[in-house]
Amino acid sequence: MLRKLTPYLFVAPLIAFIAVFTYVPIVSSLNLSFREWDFLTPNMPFVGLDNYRELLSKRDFWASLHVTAGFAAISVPLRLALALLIASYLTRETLVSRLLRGALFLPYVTSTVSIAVVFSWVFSTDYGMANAALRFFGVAKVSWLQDPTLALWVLIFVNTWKQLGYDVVIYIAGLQAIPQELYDAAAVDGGRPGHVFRRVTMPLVMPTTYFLLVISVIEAFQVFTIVNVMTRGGPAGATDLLVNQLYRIGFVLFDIGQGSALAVILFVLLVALALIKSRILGKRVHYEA
Amino acid sequence: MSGITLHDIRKAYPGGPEVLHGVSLDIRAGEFVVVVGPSGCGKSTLLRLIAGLERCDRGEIVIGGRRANDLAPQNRDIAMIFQNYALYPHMTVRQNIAFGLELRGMPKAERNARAEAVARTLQLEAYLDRKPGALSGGQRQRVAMGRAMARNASTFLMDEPLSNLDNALRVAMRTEIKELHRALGATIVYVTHDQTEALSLADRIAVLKDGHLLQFGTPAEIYDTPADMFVAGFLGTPAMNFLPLDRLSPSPVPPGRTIGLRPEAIRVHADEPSGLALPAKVLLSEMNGAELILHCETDAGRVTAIAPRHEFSFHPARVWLGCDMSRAHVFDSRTGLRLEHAAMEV
Amino acid sequence: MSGITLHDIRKAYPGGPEVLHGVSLDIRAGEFVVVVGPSGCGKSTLLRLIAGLERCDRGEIVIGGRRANDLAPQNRDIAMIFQNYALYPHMTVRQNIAFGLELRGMPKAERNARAEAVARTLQLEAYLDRKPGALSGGQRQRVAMGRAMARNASTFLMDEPLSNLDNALRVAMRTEIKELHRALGATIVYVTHDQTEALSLADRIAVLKDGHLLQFGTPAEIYDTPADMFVAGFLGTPAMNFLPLDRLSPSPVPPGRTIGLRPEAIRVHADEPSGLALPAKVLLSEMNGAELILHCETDAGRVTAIAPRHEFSFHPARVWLGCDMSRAHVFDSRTGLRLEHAAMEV
Amino acid sequence: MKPDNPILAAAALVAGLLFLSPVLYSIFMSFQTADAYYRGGLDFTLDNYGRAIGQYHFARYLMNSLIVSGCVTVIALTVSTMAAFAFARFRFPGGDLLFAATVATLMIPSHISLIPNYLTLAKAGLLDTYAGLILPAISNGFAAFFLRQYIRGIPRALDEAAYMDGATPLQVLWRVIVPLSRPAIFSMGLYVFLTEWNNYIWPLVAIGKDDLYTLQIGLARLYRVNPGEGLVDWPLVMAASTITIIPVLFGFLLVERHLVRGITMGAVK
Amino acid sequence: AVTVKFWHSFNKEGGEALDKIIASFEAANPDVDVEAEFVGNYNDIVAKLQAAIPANRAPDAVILEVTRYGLFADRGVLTDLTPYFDADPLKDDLYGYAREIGVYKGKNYIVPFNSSTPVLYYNKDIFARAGYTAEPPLKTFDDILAVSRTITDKLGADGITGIAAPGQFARWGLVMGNDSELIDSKTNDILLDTPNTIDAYKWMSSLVYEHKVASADGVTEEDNGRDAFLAGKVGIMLNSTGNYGGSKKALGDNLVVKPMPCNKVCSVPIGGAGIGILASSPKDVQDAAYKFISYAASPEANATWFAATGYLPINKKSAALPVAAEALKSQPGIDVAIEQLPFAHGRARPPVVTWMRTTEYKMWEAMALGQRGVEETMKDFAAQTRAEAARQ
Ligand SMILES: Nc1ncnc2c1ncn2[C@@H]1O[C@H](COP(=O)(O)OP(=O)(O)OP(=O)(O)O)[C@@H](O)[C@H]1O
Ligand SMILES: Nc1ncnc2c1ncn2[C@@H]1O[C@H](COP(=O)(O)OP(=O)(O)OP(=O)(O)O)[C@@H](O)[C@H]1O
Ligand SMILES: [Mg+2]
Ligand SMILES: [Mg+2]
Repeated sequence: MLRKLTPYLFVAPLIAFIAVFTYVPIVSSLNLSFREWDFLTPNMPFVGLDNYRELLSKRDFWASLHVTAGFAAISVPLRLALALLIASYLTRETLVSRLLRGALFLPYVTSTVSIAVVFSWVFSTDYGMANAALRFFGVAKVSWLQDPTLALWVLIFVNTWKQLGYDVVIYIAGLQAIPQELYDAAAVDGGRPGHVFRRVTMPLVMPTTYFLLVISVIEAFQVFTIVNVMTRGGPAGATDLLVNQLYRIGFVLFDIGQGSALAVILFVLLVALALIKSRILGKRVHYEA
Repeated sequence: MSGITLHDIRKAYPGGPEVLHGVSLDIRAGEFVVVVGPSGCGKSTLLRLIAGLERCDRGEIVIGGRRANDLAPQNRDIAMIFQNYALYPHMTVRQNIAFGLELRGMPKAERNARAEAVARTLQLEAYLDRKPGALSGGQRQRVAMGRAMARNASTFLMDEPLSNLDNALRVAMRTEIKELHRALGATIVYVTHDQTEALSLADRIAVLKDGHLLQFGTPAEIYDTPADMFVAGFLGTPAMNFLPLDRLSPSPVPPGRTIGLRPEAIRVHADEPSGLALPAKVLLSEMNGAELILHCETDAGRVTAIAPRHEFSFHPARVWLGCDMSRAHVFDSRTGLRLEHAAMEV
Repeated sequence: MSGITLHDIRKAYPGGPEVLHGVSLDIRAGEFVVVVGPSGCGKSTLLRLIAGLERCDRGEIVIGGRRANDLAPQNRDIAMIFQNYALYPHMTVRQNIAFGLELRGMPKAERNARAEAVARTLQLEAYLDRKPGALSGGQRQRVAMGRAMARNASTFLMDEPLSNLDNALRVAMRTEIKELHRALGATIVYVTHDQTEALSLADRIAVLKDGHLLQFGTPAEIYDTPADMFVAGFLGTPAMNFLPLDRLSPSPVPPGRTIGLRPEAIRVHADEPSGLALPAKVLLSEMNGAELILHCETDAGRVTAIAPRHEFSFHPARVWLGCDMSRAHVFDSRTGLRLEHAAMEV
Repeated sequence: MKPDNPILAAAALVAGLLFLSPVLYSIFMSFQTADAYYRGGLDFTLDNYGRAIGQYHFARYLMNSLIVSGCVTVIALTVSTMAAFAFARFRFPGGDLLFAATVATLMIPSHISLIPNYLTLAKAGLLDTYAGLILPAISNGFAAFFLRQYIRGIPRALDEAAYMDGATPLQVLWRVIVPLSRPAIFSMGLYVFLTEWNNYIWPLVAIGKDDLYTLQIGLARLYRVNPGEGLVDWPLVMAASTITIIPVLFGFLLVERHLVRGITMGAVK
Repeated sequence: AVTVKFWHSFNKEGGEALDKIIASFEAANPDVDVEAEFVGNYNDIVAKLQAAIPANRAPDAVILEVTRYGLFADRGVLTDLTPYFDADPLKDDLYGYAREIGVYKGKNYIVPFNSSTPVLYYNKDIFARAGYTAEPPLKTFDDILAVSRTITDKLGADGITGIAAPGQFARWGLVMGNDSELIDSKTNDILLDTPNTIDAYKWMSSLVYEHKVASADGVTEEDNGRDAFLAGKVGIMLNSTGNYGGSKKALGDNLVVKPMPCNKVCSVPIGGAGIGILASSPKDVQDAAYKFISYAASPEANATWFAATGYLPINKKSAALPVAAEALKSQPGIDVAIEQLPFAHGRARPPVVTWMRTTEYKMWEAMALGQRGVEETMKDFAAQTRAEAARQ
């Protein structure tokens, strides 16, 4: 009897935490999304799909979705391409490559708030490092974070700067997992480096690429800290990523119903993204060694 | 088809000690040479030097009469089969076989035709569109072979190509490789640490130890006249028994000699026979099909002997070991080197 | 020391097909039983059932006269030695040996004393404070043995304990295990898929295939009177040759018979000898020390034969194979079962 | 490790420094007086740190961050290791489902639970407490998933040997699995600690008391609610930022390899 | 002793003055302990208060901006202070405009503490460097644009711009100066899309986007505009009179204060905040809290506050006190706001204002940074606000 119970006892604490803080909230988000509430009233009337209807009819929502998709569409390929390129140069176990890997990885473990603050300075108009560099080359100063056309690029840059090290480290692991013999075989067969990279390296790190793709798209849809610290979604909504909007609707405007509706939409979106990607890409990435 | 001559090759990996200490080998065109030796002795390194995947520090590599030290791997007209076959897991069998040709810029139709021709010879046609993951060990081995054959190279290098197969398959693949050699007539340099493989496959065997070439000769030469105790002990199972000469012989003999007796040169008797024979206590008698393998303790040391099982229906406890001294080898105990014609003196 | 009786044991893993289909075995106290069979035939499962690590679906397990089906592993008085020894890598040799005693609540001083006593018997004293990672394969094997011995169990189960060792060490360890068995007098059930090991170690061998027990007998019985073609082919190297009887005999014979001839029952002649002999084309002659292993093609099928090398200084291309029909086995081609006394009829 | 070409090494070093220059310069800036910074002079001072720690409570924030991240790490590792052991070693009805539910937390954006968790903890009276920061952070299946993969790599025979030696499941976990998983647990611990250390959105909504601000919140507020006269007091902000970075930086230098290994093991498997 | 938890929005000069007031209150009332906490600006306070309600961690007393407390009054979060107020002699000492501030649907919910109107500040030194020997006219939108242009043209190379982008309070004032409103103070009608409102926004956005006489920095972060003015990087700033103290300290004699421009009419909003008491607090705490807020509006406290910050006097008796008199004498311009009072007006405060003001920032950014047309934006904004008002 006890023997049968053993595994349940072992998983119970974790499952309890997960249930209370992850799964129950999904249900209550769904519930709240059908209600009208601002935290202040004692009751929360049921309003059906009103919150969804209103949210979806808002320009803000679509703008935010657009900005978020743009953020992902630019930053994810940029990160992956850069990371693969850099990783291919850093696979060798030399001192220099170790140091560079460390340098690249450092931002990943550094606090996002610190990075956001530091880059707020870097891209501040009058005293920032970026404009100092421009001045050095005789270019007029730029309002990086006040210009709606630039601000998103700045955030993409900062996010890439922070995450690149992670991608590189993962790629290095992926590249190192490719047996050296495959390269030896290609060398004996007479491959030019570019050709071998395209025909051997790229397909073989495909599982890694896939992994990073999933991770970084999911991440792109959840970026918040740098937005909150650097731009608060501005200027003029140019960096109003979904989670920032969620935060604003929920914890600034206190429209709990709409905030929950947005949370539910975000949830559905991410789950759908994950499923679609595994459908499309799944077929092309799995080899047995 | 071209011969390979290595002349006093030395090699150290960057930051490491020297791994090959001046190896010279003269491989004839069309010959099947097996390089054997214990793990870490430098076999793979030697092969990679020939392939051009590593550069040697000293010495000369001549392939087909041309100095090849500075040739890139792809210009040496060599095909290589790696230990794990190094098949590209993301390519089909067809693509794997054709990849070498693709790298050399052969048009697609042509190289596929060639891949299919090769696959036919190797009876792989049915698998042309499978990926390596969906093949058995033996099939993978044949794909690796096919990839090398497609290139039409004059020389094949193989690094322990059978070490990942199970025993039955290994025996079967040996036969195939040997037949292939006969069919292609190419020069083959084959690395293994399995002495059975070496004896059965080679035209000539090169025995390597700690980066030194100990002996280079036909299997029979190596087996019958091993250059030293290491070679003698390394090839043949059960291994050769080594006994100090002075413990064996009642009469005074020169000191510092060791006698090597292969198990088949020892006859097991239940009672004391005539001629030189050692009384022995049987530590363990292992039934091995038609034979018993007897691990015995004698005054001269441990000895392994083989007895036909039908002569000993029981597991004997004490036996006499008759030694056929005409088949004994004599070695210098200190240097381990074989002393020619010394055997008869006993 | 206690016997083990298995009665009609059946076992399926959850959600899988049946793995053992009614195996009955009667292991006597103090006996050394080896279970052999190809991979996946259920050997490990059988052992784990005896150990109590799995529960059987049907049938009865009796250990030392007591029904043990519902006993927890620790209450069966059984010690087990796992394939990779399963030594705790984070504990010293001493702790490894004493761990079982610690779990049973033995005071520290006492259990350490016991661990040291066991280590002495196994000549492991010098390594008591090392961790398994710093031991050689053979030493690890002895620690595993020591861990089992410390428990003073009456029965030892061993699951391919030598499969990870290299060839030389495997031979040496066989000797040690056999000696240990002699010294302890415990019942040992030993699983392997290596036929050499089975023949050399066992008092009795159980041959398993696809979850069925094919034969249970002494090595000699198994080798000399195999129950069917599978057993006959599985034990002995090179494997027994199987030839259809009607192709072999010029006179009319009953149909559906297969003759089994071990290589040692075939003599290789350069010219046609008297008696029954098949002309053969040599596909491959493998040099194997003092012998040549000839893979031949005959009218009756492929045949492997052994010839003393000194009789064939060259690699022969055509030979005659003289068959000693008195040593031939006769099988029913369809069922594979051995037909007793049928051999002489030819 | 192989030696390097010195020219290449120098170039790489420069590239690395350039990459990190914003952070390096921010650290340098934190030792400048505001005056010197705005006028472009050089004037070394520790005053910024004094003010950040004293006037702006960064000592307190540092302690809060340490307490919260430390507790999260210890609790998360404990419950995750236990669960990982069960998932790796037992087959039990519902086990696959529970494991799937655990792994799925990796795909579920934590933001969906922001509002409900706020309400839950409000109801429990745990907002503005350490517990309010700690408990929701445990609800992450990554450590359990990762450790399960690792434990599956430990030969099952070791467990079985222990069972045959008479161990209970808890003994097997504690005496065999945990010691053998130490590298993985360590890597995971670092990862969990770091993640919690850098957590932002949850403390942002869950904590309204200065006493309980973590470094991240404290820094964001210091930067946002600009305390300087006139323009942002960048040197002060950078001092606070440096205080936020430094513990991680040192930790990172000490254990980079473990961390990297932990992260890559999780990814590549 | 009773402890009163009090959230406020004053740091720097304001914070110091408030501390002084609290200290003297506590000295006079040893049985009350006021635990004051600086929470952030008016927006932050509203957000934090709202978040605190379901968590039961609201304070006992809180500073609320005059247009935004309606939401909390409406939802029953604030105590009706009418009984206290009616019994308090203070009632008669307050200026009429100040009394009106606290009334929502006929009941008193907050007692005024700091009142303000927007005023126009400029930097005399910058004007001089731009070539103005005498003060140019600063009455209409065109006047101000012209001056801003001159300054930007002349001094742009030194990093100086003409004007700081107006903050939300000033924007509201400029709309009123253009003879319009955001929300009708009597009917609560939404006037965001009336032509005069739209024109005012067009002009304001043109400062940034079209004419580039105001830096975009001040658009995304309102305080940046003020900070730049304080740092001597901006010629003109339209901002609350509550900034007088800080500006004086930063610019000294270079600071000049003028009334807000009167483009079509002269009209300014009355801003600032009052202190409310939470309905959830126990009665004895509420009593103690009221004692404190009554004191905070007393002549002594108000005079101290006025002198330190430049916020309007709300108590008729404050101006007579020595601190205030001294300030009026020694700090030129501090009286400009007082002089504007005749044409200062209270604003509507239905619950939707809170939402509208929070949303206005984004709309303003979009217009000022040229992301959306003013007309279209304001119409959309008006429609959204009406929908939101209907929901509430
Ligand atoms: N890339 C390398 N860098 C440094 N040392 C190496 C490298 N490759 C091999 N070595 C060292 O060179 C020696 C010879 O290695 P090699 O691989 O040639 O041995 P081998 O005979 O092929 O052994 P095995 O039978 O185990 O494959 C070994 O001591 C090995 O450690
Ligand atoms: N835990 C398990 N769950 C499900 N099926 C199993 C499990 N263990 C073994 N099997 C299956 O049971 C059959 C017998 O397995 P078993 O391990 O007993 O074989 P074996 O004879 O020991 O093989 P080997 O020589 O490869 O170790 C195999 O088909 C195997 O796939
Ligand atoms: Mg090798
Ligand atoms: Mg097994």
